[in-house]
Amino acid sequence: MKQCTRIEIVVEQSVSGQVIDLLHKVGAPGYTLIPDIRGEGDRGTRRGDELAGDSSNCLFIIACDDDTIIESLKAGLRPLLSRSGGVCLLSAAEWLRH
Amino acid sequence: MKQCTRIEIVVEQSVSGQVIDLLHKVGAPGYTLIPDIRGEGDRGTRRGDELAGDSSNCLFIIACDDDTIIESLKAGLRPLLSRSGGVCLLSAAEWLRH
Amino acid sequence: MKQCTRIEIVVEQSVSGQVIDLLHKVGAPGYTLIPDIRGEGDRGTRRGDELAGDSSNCLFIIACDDDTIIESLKAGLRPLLSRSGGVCLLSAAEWLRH
Amino acid sequence: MDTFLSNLSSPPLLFFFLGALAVAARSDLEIPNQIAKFLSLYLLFAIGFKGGVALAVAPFDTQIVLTLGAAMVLSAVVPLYTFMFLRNRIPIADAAAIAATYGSVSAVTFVTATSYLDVSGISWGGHMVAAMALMESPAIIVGLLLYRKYALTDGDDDDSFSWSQLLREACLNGSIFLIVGSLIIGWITGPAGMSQISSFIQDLFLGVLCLFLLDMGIVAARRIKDLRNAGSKAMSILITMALVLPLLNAMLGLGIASALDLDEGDALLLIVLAASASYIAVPAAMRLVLPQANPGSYLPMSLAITFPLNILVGIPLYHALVRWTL
Amino acid sequence: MDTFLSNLSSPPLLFFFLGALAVAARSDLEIPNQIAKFLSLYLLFAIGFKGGVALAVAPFDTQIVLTLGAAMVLSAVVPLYTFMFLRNRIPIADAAAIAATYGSVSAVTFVTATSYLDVSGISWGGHMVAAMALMESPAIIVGLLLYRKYALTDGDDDDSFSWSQLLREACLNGSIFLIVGSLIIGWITGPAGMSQISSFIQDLFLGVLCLFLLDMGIVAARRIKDLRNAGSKAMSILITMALVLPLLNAMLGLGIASALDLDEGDALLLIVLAASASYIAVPAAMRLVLPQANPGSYLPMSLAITFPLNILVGIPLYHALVRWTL
Amino acid sequence: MDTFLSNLSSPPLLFFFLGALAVAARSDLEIPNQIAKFLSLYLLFAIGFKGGVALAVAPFDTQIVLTLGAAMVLSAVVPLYTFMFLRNRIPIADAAAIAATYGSVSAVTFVTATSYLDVSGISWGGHMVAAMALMESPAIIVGLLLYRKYALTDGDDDDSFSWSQLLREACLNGSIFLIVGSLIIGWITGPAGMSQISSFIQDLFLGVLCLFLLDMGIVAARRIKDLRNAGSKAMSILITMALVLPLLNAMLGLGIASALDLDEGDALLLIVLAASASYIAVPAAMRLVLPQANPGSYLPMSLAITFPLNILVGIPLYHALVRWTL
Ligand SMILES: Nc1ncnc2c1ncn2[C@@H]1O[C@H](COP(=O)(O)O)[C@@H](O)[C@H]1O
Ligand SMILES: Nc1ncnc2c1ncn2[C@@H]1O[C@H](COP(=O)(O)O)[C@@H](O)[C@H]1O
Ligand SMILES: Nc1ncnc2c1ncn2[C@@H]1O[C@H](COP(=O)(O)O)[C@@H](O)[C@H]1O
Ligand code: NA
Ligand code: NA
Ligand code: NA
Repeated sequence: MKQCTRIEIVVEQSVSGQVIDLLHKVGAPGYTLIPDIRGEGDRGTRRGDELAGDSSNCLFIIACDDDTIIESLKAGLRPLLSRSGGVCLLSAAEWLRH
Repeated sequence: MKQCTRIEIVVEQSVSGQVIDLLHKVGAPGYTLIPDIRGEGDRGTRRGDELAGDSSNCLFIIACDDDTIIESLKAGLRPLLSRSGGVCLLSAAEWLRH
Repeated sequence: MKQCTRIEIVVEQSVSGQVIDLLHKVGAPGYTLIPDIRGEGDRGTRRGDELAGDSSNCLFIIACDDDTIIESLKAGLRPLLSRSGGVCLLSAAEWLRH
Repeated sequence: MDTFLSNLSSPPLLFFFLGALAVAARSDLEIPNQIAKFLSLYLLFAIGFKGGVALAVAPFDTQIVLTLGAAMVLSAVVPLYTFMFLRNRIPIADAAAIAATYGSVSAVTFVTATSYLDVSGISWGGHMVAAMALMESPAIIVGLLLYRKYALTDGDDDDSFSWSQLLREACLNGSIFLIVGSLIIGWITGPAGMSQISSFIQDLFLGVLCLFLLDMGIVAARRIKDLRNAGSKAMSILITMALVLPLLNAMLGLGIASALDLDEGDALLLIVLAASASYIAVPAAMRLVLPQANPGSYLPMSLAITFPLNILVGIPLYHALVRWTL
Repeated sequence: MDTFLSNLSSPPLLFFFLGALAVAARSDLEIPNQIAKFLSLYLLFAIGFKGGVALAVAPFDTQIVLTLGAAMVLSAVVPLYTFMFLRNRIPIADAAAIAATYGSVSAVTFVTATSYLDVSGISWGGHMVAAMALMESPAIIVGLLLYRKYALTDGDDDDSFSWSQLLREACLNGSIFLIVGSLIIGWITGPAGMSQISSFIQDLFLGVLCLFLLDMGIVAARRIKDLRNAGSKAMSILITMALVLPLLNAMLGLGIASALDLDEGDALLLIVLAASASYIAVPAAMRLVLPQANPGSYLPMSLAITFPLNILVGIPLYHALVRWTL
Repeated sequence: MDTFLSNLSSPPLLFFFLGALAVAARSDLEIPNQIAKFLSLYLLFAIGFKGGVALAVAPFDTQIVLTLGAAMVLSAVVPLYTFMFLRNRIPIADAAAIAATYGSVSAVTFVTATSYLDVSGISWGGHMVAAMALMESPAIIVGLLLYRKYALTDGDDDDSFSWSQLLREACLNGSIFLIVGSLIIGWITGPAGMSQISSFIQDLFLGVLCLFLLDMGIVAARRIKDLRNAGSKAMSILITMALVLPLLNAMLGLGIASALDLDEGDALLLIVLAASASYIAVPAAMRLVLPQANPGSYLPMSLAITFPLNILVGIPLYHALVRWTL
């Protein structure tokens, strides 16, 4: 078991590629992606019912134990979140190592 | 970064509308919804294979930093959970503000 | 409200049956399963685009308040994770009882 | 005997068996969930439209009106005796949900019966689709009224009840809405509309039904497994009911059909409607208006026992009875 | 008047109404998301292939080249005056996005118009599919250039802009790519290719369109609800624009069609292209190249107002105008 | 040469190119995952049923039995020499998985070859579908036995091995199950069953194949990109093998076909089966029975190199060889 930070990011589906690029850039050790989900927030309801994916969100989960990576990820996310909306939550977790 | 509570609710798909109504009523700042997922619990296995959605669950994630909202959400959820089943987990998280 | 551990497991879709068997064996009180999701890690990118499900992951969420169950679950998961990859995160949460 | 064998060797039914076999053999064969939903939407859309077009060319007469009325009465009466029989044997919410389930109908059983008739070259009236649509809702309402009458004296609380939600669930459930809507559109556009979309609606019908029944076979066999795992004493009552109720209700349907002097095809369809149990509209409604009822009881009954019983044995059996009686 | 009524009573449009009604009645009828996407891919694939095959047998002449050129110009000009009108009335990013939306086209409106022509027995040229494909991108580029010209002096930052991303979004968006690709494949394989897949492409077309418009009706009605909830002052401008712009643009299209002396079918299609507004390609591109714009403005306008206006009233109205003018 | 060009200009193959091009051009064109799965289920269902109906009218004779036997032997022998060649060059688990992959078959390559024959007007026997189904499993079993024989002396642990799981994966994998099941149902219902669902099964076949190959083109091109990113020394062996193995195996198939004196169509299909590599059943089985093997090796080989090689160049090439030899 190892301490790590669990990062959870919800953004709209169409910017998922930008988040992946960012994760590669900052050197995140991996991610899990739940695509095509729904939600509601300041920018209205995303019902997941539009063909262009405009009304869908996606959720990233990233386990990371490297603080510099986390900091650059946060720095890279901020402008993206203020442009396109979404949320990013961080919490502590234990990572079961095999 | 701001402290908040991360609320995670799993209920069966057919009551998702009731949860959304409740979230609106208590004034939750937003939610993310993962529809049509599976699970197993006291009420048996939900395989996600039925046309009426009877055998599917859905998952809500809500980030909230207002304790009164959280309390009324909990109060509103209890009867719903005892009627239709499901789980609700709460944990502390940090919310990245843009 | 009751203290519990929130366990989150990401494995490839094709071993989801093995995880379910393990959960039954160790006596987990229930689980929630998000099938057919994506991800990237040491074993490359899983884009969720293959017919055999080889390139998909799935995510389990388990709330559990029994430490012996958690320990046997962790013991059972380790070989599975080293064989097929994936991550397992544990964190503390409060469980809203109805 | 011949009818039975030829029914059992029709492609759709064989694909139902194949699905069940896949579960028994622990194969991982699966129809993706959204696809299964789409196949069912297609079937509702097609049968509704067909029925509407048929209505457009053969307008209402007294017998049709009587048939529609009888169908609604059937759907309201079946829950009454089902509930009365069950209410002291199992939890009262379950009894009400089962009553509603068996009073209502299964669109796929109906669709299978119409394709059985089509393949056998026996004609049937488009108004039978309307009859099916009309039978979905009354059972839900009667089931819930029974529950309220008998359960509330038992002290259950009921602050979440709302008539408007009940009516919405009973009448505006997605599948009911689509079949009624397609029926009306078919009726408005008539044969001219049909000529525009007939290859989509008619030529593909049986092929889609094959794939849909493959999925149904998979799901039904899984529910049988679940039932076996449950295996309590109450279960044996439920299984018996799931085998007896369709036959009983079929007899009632047969009685009405001969009283109304229906044609061979329409008589068979009315009986099939009586005998079939809902596994989409009613369960969906029950989760919202009667969440106290355990879906582990009424769903496996209708989906895993009554549905296969009807399509495998029931349809040819009821057909033989119709021939013998009329 | 007859044209209107016969248009309104065609199965696809009636299914559009049915979808809208489902939302109004709060039914839970829904087409699963991946299915809706598949139906739309099918329509793009089929119309593209059809257009390509038609091009293969009726090769390019001057008038076709002029039509294609005029279509592109139309798609670049409409955003100009739309933007100029809006830019001081609403946020500038929204004005640019709306301009792009209305300069571009809606493939489903086009498809509905072709099936309207087919059912009416009026011929149309395969190159109109190419015209549609060519009209998608210019509007996106013009819209963004306008934004950059007028917004940056206002002090907005713009470090995230990239021409390559803009061009990729404008020209390689999935739906544009599929329609252009299918057009080219249809053109390469010609009638021989068509004979291989014509039952798939032609016979199913109208049936698929019915189910797709059912979904569109549901989505459009939901957006109308959203609009009503928003209800600000700016909204009334947007709603007015969503009703006026298609008619204005249709007039421009009519002018060009009569200047080029197009045939009845092609003229109607050009007008429909002018009048229609994108709700797939442009909104998708805008979220990436102009995320500052509020999708709550341009999307409901095109999806919930202009789209129904065009398919319900517009097509027969423009047809009447074409008949009257040409 | 003509054969090549006419093969390359058939709609399904052009859509494969279009899919690959979409990835190369970084378009976001995509077929939703459940839809791709459904299209593949449809193809398995249709080809299985067709084969079964064909078997029902042309019953078994000695040559058919010999062909089926030869097919199974082929599927067991190919893994042997593939493994022997690879086992000292790459990790032993990877060698075993690649051996199984190439011993087994690709249903879509087979389906593409049958439609190539149908379009060329060359007949083929329904038993070839049975041959395909029989070739899926032996390779999986042989591959795993080889691994156990050679790896365990190397000290690998193996407590997770279970024969029952192996056989279930090898024989009851969803796609094998569906094709065998549809074959048997087609064989039971015969031409009477076919007449009920032929528009669904036959008329739509090529159109569905177009959309499915569009998806395959997208997925294959993505895997090529992944391969390029990996780019190790071992990779060059793997790429070479992915190009050489199909040709080698095709020769073996050709030898058997001429030894058995098969007809033109059947000979081509046997060769295509030999040359093709599994990318559904075997990879799925390997993840469960041989998780040590790296899916990043065998999957891109079969999916991104061997599959396109076979459908683009292989089929007409093997056809030319058949014509030249027989
Ligand atoms: N408080 C919240 N809790 C959970 N998810 C949220 C919250 N606020 C926003 N979201 C998600 O983020 C998406 C975009 O949010 P917004 O930019 O606020 O519209 C929404 O559609 C939700 O899926
Ligand atoms: N201990 C648990 N951990 C995670 N999810 C659970 C747990 N128990 C129940 N669930 C989820 O909640 C749904 C309903 O639970 P139940 O009412 O216990 O049948 C299940 O289908 C699961 O998806
Ligand atoms: N650091 C991480 N954070 C979140 N998910 C991960 C991480 N690493 C791996 N995963 C998930 O686990 C799957 C298998 O990981 P791996 O075995 O490392 O390839 C990936 O496809 C991801 O979905
Ligand atoms: Na009934
Ligand atoms: Na336009
Ligand atoms: Na092979």
